[in-house]
Amino acid sequence: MSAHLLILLVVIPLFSAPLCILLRRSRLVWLLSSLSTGACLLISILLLQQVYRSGTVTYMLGGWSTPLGIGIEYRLDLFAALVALFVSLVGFAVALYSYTSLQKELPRHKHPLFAAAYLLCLAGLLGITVTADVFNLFVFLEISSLSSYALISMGRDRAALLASFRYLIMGTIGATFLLIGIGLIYSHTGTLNMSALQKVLPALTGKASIQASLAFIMLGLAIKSALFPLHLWLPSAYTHAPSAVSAFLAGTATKVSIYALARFIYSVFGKPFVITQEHIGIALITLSIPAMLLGSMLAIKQQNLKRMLAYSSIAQIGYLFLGLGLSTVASVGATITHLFNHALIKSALFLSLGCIVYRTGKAEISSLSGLARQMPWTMAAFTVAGLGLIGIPLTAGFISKWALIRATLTPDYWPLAVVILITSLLAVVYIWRVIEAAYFQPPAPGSTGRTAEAPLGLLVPTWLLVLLSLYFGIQTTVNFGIAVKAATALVGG
Amino acid sequence: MGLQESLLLVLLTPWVGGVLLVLAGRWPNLRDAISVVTSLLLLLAVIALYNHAGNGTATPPELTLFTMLPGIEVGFRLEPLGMLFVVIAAVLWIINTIYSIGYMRGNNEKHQTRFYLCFAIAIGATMGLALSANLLTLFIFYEVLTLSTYPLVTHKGSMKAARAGRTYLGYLLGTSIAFFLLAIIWTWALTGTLEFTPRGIFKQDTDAASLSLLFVLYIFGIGKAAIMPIHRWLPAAMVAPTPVSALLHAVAVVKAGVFTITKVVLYIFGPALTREIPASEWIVYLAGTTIVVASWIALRQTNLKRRLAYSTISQLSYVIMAAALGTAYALLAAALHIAVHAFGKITLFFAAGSIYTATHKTEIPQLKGIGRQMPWTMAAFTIGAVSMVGLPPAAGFLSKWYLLMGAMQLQAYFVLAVIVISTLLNAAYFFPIVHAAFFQPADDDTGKIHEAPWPVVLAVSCAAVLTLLLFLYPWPVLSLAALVSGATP
Amino acid sequence: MKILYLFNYWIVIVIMLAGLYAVIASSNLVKKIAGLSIFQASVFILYISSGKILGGTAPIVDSSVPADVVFSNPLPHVLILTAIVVGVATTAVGAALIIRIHRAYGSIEENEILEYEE
Amino acid sequence: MKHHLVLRVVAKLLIPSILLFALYTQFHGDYGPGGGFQAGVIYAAGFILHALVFGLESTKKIMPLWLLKILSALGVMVYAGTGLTSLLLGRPFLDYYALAEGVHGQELGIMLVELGVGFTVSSVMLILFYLFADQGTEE
Repeated sequence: MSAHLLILLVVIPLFSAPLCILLRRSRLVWLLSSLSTGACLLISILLLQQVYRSGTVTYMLGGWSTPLGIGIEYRLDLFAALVALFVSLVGFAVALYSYTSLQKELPRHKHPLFAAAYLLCLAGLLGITVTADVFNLFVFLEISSLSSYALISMGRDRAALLASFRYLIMGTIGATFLLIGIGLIYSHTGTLNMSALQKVLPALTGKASIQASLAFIMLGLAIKSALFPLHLWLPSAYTHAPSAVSAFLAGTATKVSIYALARFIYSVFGKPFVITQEHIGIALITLSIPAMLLGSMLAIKQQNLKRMLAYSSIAQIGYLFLGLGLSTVASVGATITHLFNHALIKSALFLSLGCIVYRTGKAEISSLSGLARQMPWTMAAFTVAGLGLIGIPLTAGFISKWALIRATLTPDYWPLAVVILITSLLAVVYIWRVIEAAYFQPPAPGSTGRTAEAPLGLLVPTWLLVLLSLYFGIQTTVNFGIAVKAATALVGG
Repeated sequence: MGLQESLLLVLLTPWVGGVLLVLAGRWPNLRDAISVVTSLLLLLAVIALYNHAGNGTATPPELTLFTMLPGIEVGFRLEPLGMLFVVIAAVLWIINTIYSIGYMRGNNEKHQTRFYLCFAIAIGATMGLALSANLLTLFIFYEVLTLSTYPLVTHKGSMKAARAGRTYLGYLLGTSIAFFLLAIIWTWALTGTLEFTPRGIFKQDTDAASLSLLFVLYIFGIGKAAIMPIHRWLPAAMVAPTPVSALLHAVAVVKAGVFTITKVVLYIFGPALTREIPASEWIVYLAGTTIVVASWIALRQTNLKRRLAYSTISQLSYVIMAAALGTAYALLAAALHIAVHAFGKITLFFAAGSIYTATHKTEIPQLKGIGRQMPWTMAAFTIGAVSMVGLPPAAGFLSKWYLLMGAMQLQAYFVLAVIVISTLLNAAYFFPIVHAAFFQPADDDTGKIHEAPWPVVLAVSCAAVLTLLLFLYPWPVLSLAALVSGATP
Repeated sequence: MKILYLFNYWIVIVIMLAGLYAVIASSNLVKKIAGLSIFQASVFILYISSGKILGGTAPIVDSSVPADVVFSNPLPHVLILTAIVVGVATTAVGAALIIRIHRAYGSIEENEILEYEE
Repeated sequence: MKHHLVLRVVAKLLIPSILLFALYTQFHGDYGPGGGFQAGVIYAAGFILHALVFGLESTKKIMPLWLLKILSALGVMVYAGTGLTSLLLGRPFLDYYALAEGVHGQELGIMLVELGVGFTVSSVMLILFYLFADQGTEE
């Protein structure tokens, strides 16, 4: 069975999604989605071990082999295994969380639909990580995107609909750009397999259409991963989506797009073409700087906490692109580390925010006054995860910041270290606003009754992620050791 | 008990005590008893460790918890400077605990359990910081110390306290993230190690410009040392209850700052390299300026605690200046001054808090004639003041003496001038208070003023006596400081 | 006339830009979705036209077909069928959203909706 | 449009042949052009024509929404189930050789998969039509 683990990673959620619709009972559906995401988590752990021990795992769909160019190959290397691990980890936590969280956000008869869309989204994201075929990657990207449009539109207020619609427009344009790029590559090479492309493409880098396809693909995926200034869809999408969805998408969706971008740079086009010849690296670095600074500054200005975290995500995406743009082993390693850590931290933050929304019904900073005394566990989770976002030692965020700054400390790029540090100082400001409001302001005069602590169904998954973010701040073999190994394999020397 | 065990015991005692006192939070007497017992146990553990360190074991005890990043472990190692700091903190914690009980009860402060818990965490962090084996471990505990003292600074819970807390956190967290962390990572990038190594870790061929910049980054990054212009958090933090001020100024926080600087000079740069770096000279000038300017500002304050705060800023820069000079005597002075200032300043703060508890007076002009009503407190205050100015028979004399020796050796006339001017200024802002307290009649004799609650008075007296004892029997501290610097006292 | 020889690409470009223009310029949400569909359709043509081989016949392999017959490449069709499905799904989701937006706001003009949101 | 006699008669004649053609496309798909997707769309078109002529309500009586929802899910499960069967038989996912000997396995596999696709596509198309046609009172 272990030979087929790779495909099960995608098939399990894909198969469970229609089952959810057939089951129709809210509790059963929840059980099913928790079980299947749990199975995904287990499989991705096993796969990571397998890949770590014995190298890249490949799988031919239907037993067809590639020479004809039609066999669809699935391949999992360390990088992909790591991404699959955190996606399924966040997926599992959010699946647990969603049952209680949705009670107040969605009418009961829609729960099966939610679970189906959620599982499809997870299947799409996991599919992106395991596929070795660029067209398949597009299909999985669209599976995840389409289901995420549906998920976002399930938000409570009507603004969710508009947010979802705008995301749909932007996302589809991005995906279509990707499709154009893939089409151009295919018409020149006649193959869609990544490793085959990697062999063929270097000889074609002089062709204008290959250069155009690079441009289309980079642009398309930059839209999907919300790189500044293509981020405009992101804040309102995260703000108005149901809490569980915000947490899941913030932790995984943009991250996986960045994974796909890194794949295209390093495993399809190749570093000599993208970075050395076309200077995409400089472009990414140039865009990442305003992403970090403006994202953080806008985060400070927000009154709505979900929006604040969304802008903070834009800043963090800047970190990720910075690492990709520098394109050394150390910097890409830092990006992979940060992908992993930030997924845990940001999801934990959104989940704890969801606890607050569950009890108070609002995500405004003004509704937080004095909440720490009434919801101590929730606020503690938010605080710890927030410290992780700032990058305080012993949290996972510290590890990624360490790796990133280490990567920028080269004779040419050291000013970037300063930008990173300024960004984390700004993170102190916006996180601390929340902590101060919750811990030090007296409860607002309007709020009469005591707000109860969030139910266990919400707290357990939240703390699962929070504790893991602490664990990975101390035990860094997975998120740093393996990440550097993966980067070495990806960037090569 | 082995060395590692006693090391572990020192590290864990405060935090275990913290957990216990939270569990006992509902019964104030039990909780306070646990605080006292924990602090006593910590002292015992420290004494055990001290005995081990003192009996000439060749290899210092080491303890590695886990590997955080490849090549960087979170680990602890005993060395003389750390031992010195641990001893000071442990001794002062006991006094401070006793004092806190009196103060917190005397002023009916709220959230006392949180207060004691944060206090215990801060002490535990101090222990970890003092004993850390490398810069990363030190940085971790440095940040834990910042975060755990934040609730203490904002203890009053008013908007003013929150604002002060913001300043406090902004300066400390900001400088540590922006400069200190950058300096650490840069150091790691240059040398590939962060272990504290005698005579430093930098290779001979590291270029002077990078080293200078690094040195400046360290000095500014360690915001707890409060060198100007990053000193503002210290006066702002004066809104905290007095035991917290004592913690900040004497026991842990600022001491952690200057301790870290001394440690960086000794074990990262190495004294020899420090003397060579061009930046160290500028840091000496900056520290000297800080000393004089902070003293001048202190002179102009009318609030007693604020005056003490600026006095602390100026005293801290003595340590920075001494460390940046980098000669054996100067380093001896730096190590010694950490101890000496701790005892002197805690005496002064306890006295100020004692006055506040008994009379709710905070301004200096209100203190006329108070010496007669509160003789114990004001006597202790006088001893503290004498120590600050640097006169015998108080401990302050010792460190100033060695600093003068170090300066003479180098013929650093700037340093000499700074010491002379600041001594005069110190005298100018402390002695009038003493004079007014004892020799001027009180303005209003209507309300009968009594001494503060007995735990407060006890703690104040203990601190004052210790300040005197440190002058008379300086050997335990002096020997450690000598080991640190390699100078013969 | 090399430029005209590549007429299929010119058509693709014209359709693509027309679609994008509709997405960007119109405030009506339905028109936006329509523009998006047109935009996607241009890519479909791009794929399909690249699969055509001049003189090639339908790629149905049979024992009766002689060995030297040139086939058109069927793979772009297969791929684009998937992309069409994706496109249809996108349009459907978009249309469903528009219906719900209409019910929630009573309008499908973006600038009017934004006024409600103020 | 119930009163348009011509339409009704023509539709009654056309609908069976549309459905039949859909079935032909469906089951011919493994040999020639055709397949589940095309068949599903044609099949749905037959019902849509029915709805256009005889009204949505009467179509819903024949093909209720709940049934469509189940069918759409079922189609995906037939597809995935086929793949899983070969997986359970110890071969790669969607390896049709696992289902039966030689070419028969291929035929069986592709037929089942296309059947699943056909189910899902036709029912999803109809669901979409239903939702848009009555302005989405149900979702």
